[in-house]
Amino acid sequence: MSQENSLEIKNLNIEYLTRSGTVHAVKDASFSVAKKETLGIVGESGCGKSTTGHAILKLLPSNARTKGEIVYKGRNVLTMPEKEVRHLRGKDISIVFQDPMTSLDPIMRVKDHFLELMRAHKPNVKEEEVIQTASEALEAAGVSKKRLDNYPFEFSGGMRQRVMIALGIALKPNVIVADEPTTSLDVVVQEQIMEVFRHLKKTKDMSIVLITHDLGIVAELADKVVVMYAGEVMEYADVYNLYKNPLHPYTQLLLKSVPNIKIDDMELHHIPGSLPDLKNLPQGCRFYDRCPFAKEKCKKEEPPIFKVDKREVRCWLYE
Amino acid sequence: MKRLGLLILSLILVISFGSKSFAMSKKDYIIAGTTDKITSLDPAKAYEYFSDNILQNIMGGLVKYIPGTTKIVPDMAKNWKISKDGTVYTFKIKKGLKFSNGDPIDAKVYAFSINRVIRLKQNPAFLLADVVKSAKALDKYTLQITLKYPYAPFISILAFTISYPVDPKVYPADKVYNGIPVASGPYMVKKLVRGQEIELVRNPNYYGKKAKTPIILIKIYREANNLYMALLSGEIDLAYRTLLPQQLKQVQKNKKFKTYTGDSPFIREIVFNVKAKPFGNAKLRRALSYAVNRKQISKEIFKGQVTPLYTLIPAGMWGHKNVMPHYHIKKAIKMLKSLGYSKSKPLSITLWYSPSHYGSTESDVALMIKNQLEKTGLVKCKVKYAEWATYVDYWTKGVMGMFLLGWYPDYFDPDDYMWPFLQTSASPGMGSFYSNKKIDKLLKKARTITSIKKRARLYYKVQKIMAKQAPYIPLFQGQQHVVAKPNIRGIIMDPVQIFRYYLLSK
Amino acid sequence: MLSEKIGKNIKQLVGDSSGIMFLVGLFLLIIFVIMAVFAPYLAPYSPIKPTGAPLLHPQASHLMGTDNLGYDVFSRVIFGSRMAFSIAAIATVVAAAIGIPTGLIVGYIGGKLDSVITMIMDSVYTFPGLILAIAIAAMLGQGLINISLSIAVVYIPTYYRVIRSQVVTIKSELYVEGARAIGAKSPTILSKYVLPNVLPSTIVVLSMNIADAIMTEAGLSFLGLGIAPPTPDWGYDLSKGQQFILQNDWWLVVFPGLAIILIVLGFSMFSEGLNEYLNPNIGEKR
Amino acid sequence: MRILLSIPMILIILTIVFFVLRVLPGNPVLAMLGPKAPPEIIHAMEHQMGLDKPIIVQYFIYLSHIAVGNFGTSSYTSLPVLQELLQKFPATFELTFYSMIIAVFIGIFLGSYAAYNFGKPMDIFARVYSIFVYSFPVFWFGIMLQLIFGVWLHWLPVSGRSAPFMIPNHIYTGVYTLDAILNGQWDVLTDAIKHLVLPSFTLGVVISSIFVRMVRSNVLLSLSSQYVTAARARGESEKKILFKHALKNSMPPILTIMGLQFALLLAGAILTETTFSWPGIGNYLITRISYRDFPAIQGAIVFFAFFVAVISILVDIVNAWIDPRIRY
Repeated sequence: MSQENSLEIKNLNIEYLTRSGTVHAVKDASFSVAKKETLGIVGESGCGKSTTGHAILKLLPSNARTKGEIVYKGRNVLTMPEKEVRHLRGKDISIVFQDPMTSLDPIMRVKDHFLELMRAHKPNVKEEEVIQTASEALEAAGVSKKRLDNYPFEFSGGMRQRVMIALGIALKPNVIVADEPTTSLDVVVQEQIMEVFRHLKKTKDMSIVLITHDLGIVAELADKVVVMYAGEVMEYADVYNLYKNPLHPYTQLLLKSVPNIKIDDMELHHIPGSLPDLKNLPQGCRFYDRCPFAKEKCKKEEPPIFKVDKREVRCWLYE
Repeated sequence: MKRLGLLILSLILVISFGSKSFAMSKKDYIIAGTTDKITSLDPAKAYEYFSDNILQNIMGGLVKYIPGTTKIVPDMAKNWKISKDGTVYTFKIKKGLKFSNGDPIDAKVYAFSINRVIRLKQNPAFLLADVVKSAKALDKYTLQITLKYPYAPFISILAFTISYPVDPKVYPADKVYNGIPVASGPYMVKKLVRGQEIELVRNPNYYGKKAKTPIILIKIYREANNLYMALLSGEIDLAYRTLLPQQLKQVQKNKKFKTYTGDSPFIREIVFNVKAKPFGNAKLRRALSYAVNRKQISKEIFKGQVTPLYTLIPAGMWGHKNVMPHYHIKKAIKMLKSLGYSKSKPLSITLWYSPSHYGSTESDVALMIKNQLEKTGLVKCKVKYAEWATYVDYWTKGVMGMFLLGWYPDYFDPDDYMWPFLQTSASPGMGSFYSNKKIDKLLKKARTITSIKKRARLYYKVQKIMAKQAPYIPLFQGQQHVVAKPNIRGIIMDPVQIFRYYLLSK
Repeated sequence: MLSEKIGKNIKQLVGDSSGIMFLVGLFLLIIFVIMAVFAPYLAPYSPIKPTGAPLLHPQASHLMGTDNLGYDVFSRVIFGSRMAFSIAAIATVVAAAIGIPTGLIVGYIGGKLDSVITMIMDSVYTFPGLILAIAIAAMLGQGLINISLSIAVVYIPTYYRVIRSQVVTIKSELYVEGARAIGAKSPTILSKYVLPNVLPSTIVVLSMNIADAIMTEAGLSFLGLGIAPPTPDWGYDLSKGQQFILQNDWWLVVFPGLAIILIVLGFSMFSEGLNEYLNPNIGEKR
Repeated sequence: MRILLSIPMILIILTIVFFVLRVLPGNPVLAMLGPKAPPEIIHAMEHQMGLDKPIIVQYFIYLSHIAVGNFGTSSYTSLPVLQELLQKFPATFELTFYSMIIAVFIGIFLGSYAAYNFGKPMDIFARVYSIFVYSFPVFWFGIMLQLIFGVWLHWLPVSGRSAPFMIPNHIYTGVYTLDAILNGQWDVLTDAIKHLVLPSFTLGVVISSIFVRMVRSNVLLSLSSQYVTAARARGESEKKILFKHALKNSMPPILTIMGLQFALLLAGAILTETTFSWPGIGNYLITRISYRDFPAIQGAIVFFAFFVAVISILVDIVNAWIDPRIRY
């Protein structure tokens, strides 16, 4: 695709082992993020987009099993020793979580979070330096530096998310993963947080992996888009073409059936059929049940990725 | 973590190079161990073996026993006179006697002390209160005690701790004194940590022969096991009261220790409440007494460390005569049958005991007697227990028909083994409620005369009647045991069971 | 359908550590139950009569030796299980019979009564149970029933608290509101809607309590406040055996001690496994 | 707040015990004086002890006395009960304190490592440990340790607080390890520590089973929370995550439960004290029960209740110190 990639995901497979069976959360996902580029990952909840985002920092729970590669600076994060991955986290790649209410340690001041972040990568760092860096980052995220000594419970949800973003950008990482950063916030605050991201995209030299189900945000911010369904990448394209001419029936349905171009769980049920059981997957295409163009082959065989122009799509229609 | 390690290290260093707390020659002290506990060291309140025994080592009285005998000789008294009717005792007290704090001991002090005991009304007060009419100092060195009635064993009571003088300047006249005792004996208490240890040091003002060893430390252990472990580990020089029978038996084989054994005036018996059914029947009581095998109890539970007893007056005391029938199960069966009991219609009774007051062997004793009685095949015996306080309440209220009891004398005289058990007004206190006019008469007479020979004859008569009536089944007489390292000298097994720490040396 | 479900459950049980725990616990309990039920057939001798020389070492005729009165230790250990079960059962049943209804009713009614009773229950709950049991046992005196009662008193608050807190939550839930709306009477609501929802957790508490009760009984017996001899009782035998431990008569202490440990182990493994089965582990979410 | 809640707790326990003891059969005066005492002396003593008044009057008299710190006079030794309790209390405190340290140490390390290694051998070990140790009767475990380390190996003393002559010269606090340091008597300190090892280890290990379990489940809960993942995403090391985030956040619930378990510790202390001849309040209580020494028994129980209350207040204070949400 484009010139230089900060991050390349190749054939990523993720499974969860649970007492009641194996959950196939992500299957054969491949995509890449170029430098300074913003990649949007969209899909409804449970489609594996957050799992993929967490996998980038190797933050999956202990019952997760991964296969494939996540290449950062020429090395596979998934097989890197824990110690080295640790040095990537927060410094090279950082993440902003969905729920700001629980992402900050309730018994640590904001300052302590920054201290921890910087000490983890530079054990002997001076406190003045931390305060300096933290103030800048907070400023960039729209939080007054006066609040460094406050505890998380003294902040509103939106402010906490700003703090999380500040933590994410403090060490000027190459990649920041934003895992549904606005989902749990109310509409006004969502807009404020998006404003922060817009600002970041303009001012900072980093790649953003934006995981969301808000197609509007993706349209506005992303350069490229990955559409996921039931653990698989259904379509991978640049944002302009995707919106102009969606190839995959799922993408089409998404864009058509949701007038305000937001995928909310409630509205998604309007698409007939239901998500396949990830513990017990069908033989053929995972979208078969709900696909208006489904044919016999779709039921029997799982479609591979087909390249159409510079785009990728997983559908027999493009055989 | 690192800091903690450093702290521990420095602590270890300090400990290993630190100063020693005490530097004494090993000859200067003897460490004794016991499981007994102190209640009070005020003579007016002390009324159990250990407190009394400590008082016997730190205080003295008008008279005392010669060690190893039952003979009473003057101590602080120079001499005394008894009026013809036997009610007025006049004592001449030695001059220059002093308490450990330097205060003088004279007739006034004695009069104060005796009157104080009577006024305080503590546990043992009745010993004096029941007989003494008045005590007064005629002059500085003359004490006159007037009795309510002639009472032969009175001199024995004067040898008991209740009659020891206390310092009027220290001991309040109307309250029990709880501080460190003011001594008048060979030792004085230096340190008293209740439940842990008592340190005795020589009393510099003692008028008699000074104690052989400067310091005696008595360590107090909760139970026999702890005492025994301390003995084996060498922590203590001697163990006195009370190792378990099996431990004594084992330690007797141990060459590292020497065991001393002597008779104790302590006796055990089964009490029948003659007012309770079916124990009002003398024949039934006698039948049961045939079924009790004292030798088995002595041998199997106490490893031979008690002596079977067939009367209430212990062996070694004048007046003692084994009068009760020995074990004879066939006779027991015959008598029970003649009373109408059979295998299908057995005699159903309950035997009571108190689980901790007489040591941990007590439940075994009760169970063994149960088994012995049931061996007749005509008795169904239940065993029940009650804690001591409840037990005392039960027997004084007559709740229990048949129960185990023990007796340790207050004064060393047969009267103390007969009167409380058999005299009509005293027997309810023993839970027996036994009454016999003839016995009452004999006991009263024995109190008023002084001739031992004549008194002994009266007690023989009483014991004979008792053997027929069997209101009690005497079981055994205790022994006293001391286990000590071989280098400890001066251990005397006293018939009155006064353990004299001041004679010990090494 | 049902058999399939049971099959799946068994597979799950054996599948992981809590399942194994549950099964081992169950196994231990079954052994003790058999011991208690068939004691007269299993025990070689009467437990309350001398059957040999005193203090025999474990040997063919006396598998666990004899005590100082010649009683057979093996027979006493077997019969002792009856005592353990009876006391534990009576104590927990009495505690549950008082604690559960009180918790149900008081929790349902709420208000001042609730706060007063809860305060009393909490006080008893916070206070060291054994100490309270000691005081009550000393009052009631010897005997199976008395000891059971003094232990029961200690555990009433446990049931009360569990039940009350659940009732308070369930009370506000929709279906109870609904039942009230359609005019169901309070007793009906309690027995039909509230009780069935509260019971599962009670079973776990019950099973854990039995283990606790056995321990408390052993403690009381050890302190000399338990069962009067010669009734076979592990706690009493243990305290008695302690007097002989320095003579190396180890069997007097080891066997009754093991019996207590194993039965308590049985109950706690059983309840732990059950608990994890009923409330699946939080760890999985990690 | 807790202080206000503690007063009714002490009061309720006191009331229960007061009436429970009064129902006991037997007359304490008789037990004290013995059966030989004449009735008039018994009556005098009953009057002196207030036992001739109606029970409810006795109750209120007792309450008013307790309120001003008057625990009455022991009928067994004639000493003021409070004085006796204060003399015994340091022993109980010392034992429970060191046991608590051992239990907390085992609980925190084993519990949090188990949680951290969820499902791995370490975790299984911790679970087996806690369930096994929980089944140990305290006294049985104590006897076994006495047998092994005292009788067979002769490494450690098996009973009491001190060897002969090894009581600190000057008693400042009654806590021997502390007094020995204050006195500079290092041999006394070593001796006190030696005597503490077996009893505090016995009690500590038995109590630790519950702590291990509790710490494990609470740390598991914290470890599954978002802020732990967030900390990991900042590059924090696993060790620091475990101790700084997971453990520290689990502390308030752990401490609260530990505070509740303190009752269990005290119950265990009674059995430990009797097993090891430890001259503390538990030992005192058991001895005095058989003498029906009412003032002493009540005093000891009120003291225990008081102790429990103080601990729960302390737990609150520590929790506030850890958790800013409580503090503000």
